[in-house]
Amino acid sequence: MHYQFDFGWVADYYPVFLKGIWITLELTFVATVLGVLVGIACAWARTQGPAWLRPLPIAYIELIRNTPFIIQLFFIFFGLPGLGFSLSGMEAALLAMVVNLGAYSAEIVRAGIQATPRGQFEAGSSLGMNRLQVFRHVVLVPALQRIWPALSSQAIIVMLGSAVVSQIAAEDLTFAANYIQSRTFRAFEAYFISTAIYLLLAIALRYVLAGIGSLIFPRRAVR
Amino acid sequence: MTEFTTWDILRNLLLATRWTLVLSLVSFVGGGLLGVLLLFLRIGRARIGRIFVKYYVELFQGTPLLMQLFLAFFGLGLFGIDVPPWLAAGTALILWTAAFLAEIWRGCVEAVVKGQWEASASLGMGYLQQMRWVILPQAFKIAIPPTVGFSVQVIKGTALTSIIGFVELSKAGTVVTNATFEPFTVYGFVALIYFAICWPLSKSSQMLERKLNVAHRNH
Amino acid sequence: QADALADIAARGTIRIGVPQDYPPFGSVGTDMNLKGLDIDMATMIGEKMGAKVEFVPVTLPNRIPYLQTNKVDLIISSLGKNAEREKAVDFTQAYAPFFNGVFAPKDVKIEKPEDLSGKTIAVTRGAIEDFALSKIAPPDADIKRFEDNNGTMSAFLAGQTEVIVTGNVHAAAILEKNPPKRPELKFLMNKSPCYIGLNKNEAGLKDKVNAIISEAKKDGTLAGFIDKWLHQELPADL
Amino acid sequence: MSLIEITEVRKSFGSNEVLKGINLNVEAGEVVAVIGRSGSGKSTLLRCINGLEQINAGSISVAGQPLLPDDKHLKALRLKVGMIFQQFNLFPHLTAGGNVILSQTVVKKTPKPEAEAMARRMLERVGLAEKFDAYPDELSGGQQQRVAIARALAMQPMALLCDEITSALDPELVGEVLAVVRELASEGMTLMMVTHEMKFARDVCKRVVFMHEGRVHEVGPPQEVFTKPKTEELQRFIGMVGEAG
Amino acid sequence: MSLIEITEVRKSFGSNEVLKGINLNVEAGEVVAVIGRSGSGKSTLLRCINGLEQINAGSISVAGQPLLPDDKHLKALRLKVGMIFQQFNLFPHLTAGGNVILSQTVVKKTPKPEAEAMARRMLERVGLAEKFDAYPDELSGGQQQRVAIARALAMQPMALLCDEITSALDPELVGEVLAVVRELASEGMTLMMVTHEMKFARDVCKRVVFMHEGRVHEVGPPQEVFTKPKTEELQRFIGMVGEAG
Ligand SMILES: Nc1ncnc2c1ncn2[C@@H]1O[C@H](COP(=O)(O)OP(=O)(O)OP(=O)(O)O)[C@@H](O)[C@H]1O
Ligand SMILES: Nc1ncnc2c1ncn2[C@@H]1O[C@H](COP(=O)(O)OP(=O)(O)OP(=O)(O)O)[C@@H](O)[C@H]1O
Ligand SMILES: [Mg+2]
Ligand SMILES: [Mg+2]
Repeated sequence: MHYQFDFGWVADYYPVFLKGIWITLELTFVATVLGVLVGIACAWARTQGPAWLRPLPIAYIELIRNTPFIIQLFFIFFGLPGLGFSLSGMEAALLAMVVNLGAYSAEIVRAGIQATPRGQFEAGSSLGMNRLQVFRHVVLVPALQRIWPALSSQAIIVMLGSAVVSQIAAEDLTFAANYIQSRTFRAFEAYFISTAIYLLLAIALRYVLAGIGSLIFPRRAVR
Repeated sequence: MTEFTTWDILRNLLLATRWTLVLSLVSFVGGGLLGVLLLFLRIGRARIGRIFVKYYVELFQGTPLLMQLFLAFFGLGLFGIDVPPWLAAGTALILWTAAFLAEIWRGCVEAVVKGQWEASASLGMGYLQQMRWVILPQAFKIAIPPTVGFSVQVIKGTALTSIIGFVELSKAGTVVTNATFEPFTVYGFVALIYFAICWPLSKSSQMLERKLNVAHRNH
Repeated sequence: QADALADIAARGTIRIGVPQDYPPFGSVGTDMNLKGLDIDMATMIGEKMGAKVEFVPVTLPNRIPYLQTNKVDLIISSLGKNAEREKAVDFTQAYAPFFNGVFAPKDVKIEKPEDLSGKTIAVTRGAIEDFALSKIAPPDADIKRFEDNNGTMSAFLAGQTEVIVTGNVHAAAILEKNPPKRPELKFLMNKSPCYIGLNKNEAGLKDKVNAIISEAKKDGTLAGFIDKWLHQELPADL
Repeated sequence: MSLIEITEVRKSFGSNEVLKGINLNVEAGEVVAVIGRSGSGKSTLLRCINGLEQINAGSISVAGQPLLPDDKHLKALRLKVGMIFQQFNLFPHLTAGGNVILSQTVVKKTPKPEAEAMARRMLERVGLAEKFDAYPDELSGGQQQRVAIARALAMQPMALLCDEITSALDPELVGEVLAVVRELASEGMTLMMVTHEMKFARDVCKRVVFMHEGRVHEVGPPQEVFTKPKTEELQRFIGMVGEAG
Repeated sequence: MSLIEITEVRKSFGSNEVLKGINLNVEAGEVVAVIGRSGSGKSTLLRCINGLEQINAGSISVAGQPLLPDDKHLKALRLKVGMIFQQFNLFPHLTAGGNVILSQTVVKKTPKPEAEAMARRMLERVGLAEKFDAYPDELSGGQQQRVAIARALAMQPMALLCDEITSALDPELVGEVLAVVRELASEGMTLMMVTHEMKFARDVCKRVVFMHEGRVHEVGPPQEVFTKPKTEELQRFIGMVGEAG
């Protein structure tokens, strides 16, 4: 092996990593919040919404779940401007992540809603609530509690998947690795470090989300 | 300069789809075989085996597939192994697939109710006999829908290999875009081709799942 | 100590990293086959060395790692020379002229580096023009660094950036294809002829390739290539 | 005019006709027990009155207003008629107090402080004043059912429908729930309850309705129904229940 | 020497001591009923005898062989003692016949034809000869439990442990399973059964063991235990069960 490992450059370039980490986390956070909202809206439309509305979320969910994220990203960034809809790299990355997570979380939320005992819907209606009120006040919170672990995993998957947004010049953690690589020609070291950072972020995110879950849902698991 | 017609675009994309399919198949079969090995270590009696697989899974599920591809591509080369893109892509995807399949299958083995372990134990069967004759046959059936479902993830995962230069459907999309300046059309087609491959698999996974649930309720 | 020349002889093939997204140096036709100046260079070198050429498509940022990790023997990919790169790899003599320029549609007013202030600029990360641009651009220029020329050009043509920084001949090749947005030259940044890259400590291979280039310069082969792809004469000082 | 008027009501699930023309009037302040074999349509009848199932023929009216299946009429109906379920159906993510407050603020737009005061009064009425902040899973079944009653009462309904509200309770907890119901009855609340507690029905109800195969088979005051059943089916039913109880 | 000898057996789950020194001998051919409140440790005792739980102290021996927790001894033990569970635990992917054949061929290496002949004999013995090719989900609960008995019998055990084998059955199916057990008892099989069927225990068992809070509280022939309970706990237990049944 004629290759000498060299991590000496880290001292010069660590701000690039820090910025990359920050952007990755920022994208993940905003995309998760917005994506879950989209997911809830779709799950509602699909399970409780008016009949004419139902095919829409289904088409959206199926399309997104059956195409690669990177193609969705390219389509949004390179393709949409053809329709006069132009976004910066960061905006396009965020939109792609929201659209992607929206479809997955819609299915997760739907499973959570469908696990709600029928009696809960009936108790809500018999107290005079309309469908939307039952959904909002009776169904949603226990459903979210039920699916919190699944949503957390999906948020982590989205964070890891966001590595490809560097392809459209969004300056995330992978971009940092690529940038350093092209300045120092230390490809393996740069990717090795960023992989380790991703792993730590994933583990940390899992703990943080579990912690948030036990904070906002202090009750024992709802069956 | 030559002009691409819509047909040229589609034809070139479809030709590249071959490589997406080949790579998906290789990854899935290779990952499946390695996954079985990991599964046995994970549910086996040797503690080191279980711990090894636990961390293996953590590593591959906790880092981006893209990084795994980069490391396979540039990392293996450092050890004097000559890694063309297809080999790096195949290796990384197999390792990645194996981690997920091993974890999915472990869930299926654990989904077999405790009573089955106890009943077979009380008939005098040893661990391997229980596995072979009682647990795995049941786990196998439970495992089919999620395994088919995961094949969709593998196919979508192959799209990332474009970034290390393996010319499959996604890479063909980028290259053709650069020659035609029609990203909307090209990526639209690319998405449709992926959808045409993945959607039937997703659907059949859901249908198998439903069938299995109905079968379970009859018990 | 590896000897690339001996390896090539033993293998009977030479692996050459070439661009596939950078006309006129390398791009694909409707049959997806590679064509361009760098492709012709590679073919010629292969013939002269009596080895079969294996084309390895590379992108601008991953060219050098490909070489370092021994995935290719040579890079012929409009590779420019600078101090950073000279630390990592070795260069033969130059084989083609190349100027980096700042391009933008007609209606965008830019005459000098200071005018880039506040503009969004597409450039391919790790290309020689990225280094050059990073040196001259005012701090408030918004530089978008893309992974490969596909991304850079697509982003510019899709209107994601106002300005693109790339090679003059590349921009010319794009213009020929009547793109939706026309990259017109605003000013040239620097001259950066193309070299063939190879790993350090490969004197045998380097001498061999240098000899082939010198011969091609002498017998007019190279002038033919330059005329065919760049529509200009072979500069005397190359 | 009776409070609840049920006229020729029919209800089918697919091809299975579960209610085959029900006629029944319940006066304001009356306490009616509905008894009958499993599958005879008791729950379905109650669910139809509350609009949880849509009827196929006939009519139901409450306080003179006919039951129509649109959202506006349904909501008006449900403000008049409360329902309590066998499975309690408390909202698990809310405290006992939260359960009683929620529908007041959401449906009636009662301001929070008033709704809370009402919740405290109602919980006190069912003997659970001190459980205001307890979550359902910290309560026994009997306590949960009493919270459910408080929740229904807080909407100030004109009548309560109770569907086997003690069937899911351990025997020692049945008494505390029935005591609450007995209290309500004595205060003049209109009650229509499906129950298997024959002794309770005898003691508390003014009228017993025996349902059989989707029809009201016999109706009468408890002493008559239980001691002098006219039809063979009722005789057999009372024999069965007697054995079991 | 007794067939099953249990001496000072203790078993804890974490800090919860579930068996607090059990002493009990079961003779060959004896039929013993184990009764007691929920949580008194009945199931745990049976599971310890079968080696499904490891004991913390004391000793258990079957046919003179002490129970040791390594694979070889466990297998030998389980060939001597069969177990039947409340939840049947048939293998759902195999037919009734397949269920009875499997352990013979796998554990005892009986050749397939012999194992099949044995399976047919055992299924006939439990009255299910014609269900040889039926899958578990095509059988009623009672039939499934009888297949489970046939499966255990095919291993030719010296004793059978039965843990509430009729508790998961609808009342009308209990009889058919108990009939099979009664038959086994009359043929001289050693049986140790946890049961809530007091009438059955009285009729069939030679001895009744009353467990209370992890101890054997009273032991005796059924007529004594049921009619003249010595301890207050047993009196209360019999009172409860009597009320319920
Ligand atoms: N949602 C439904 N879909 C189809 N059939 C139904 C539905 N609800 C009830 N049924 C059927 O209607 C019939 C009457 O059911 P109902 O629940 O009203 O009986 P019930 O008198 O309340 O019996 P129980 O004492 O067991 O509660 C039954 O045959 C039942 O299977
Ligand atoms: N695997 C286990 N882990 C922890 N505690 C257990 C376990 N199995 C049983 N226990 C505890 O041991 C005690 C005795 O349980 P066991 O099942 O032996 O009672 P039992 O007499 O069979 O009761 P039942 O009549 O309800 O079946 C109970 O308190 C139970 O919670
Ligand atoms: Mg009912
Ligand atoms: Mg038990």
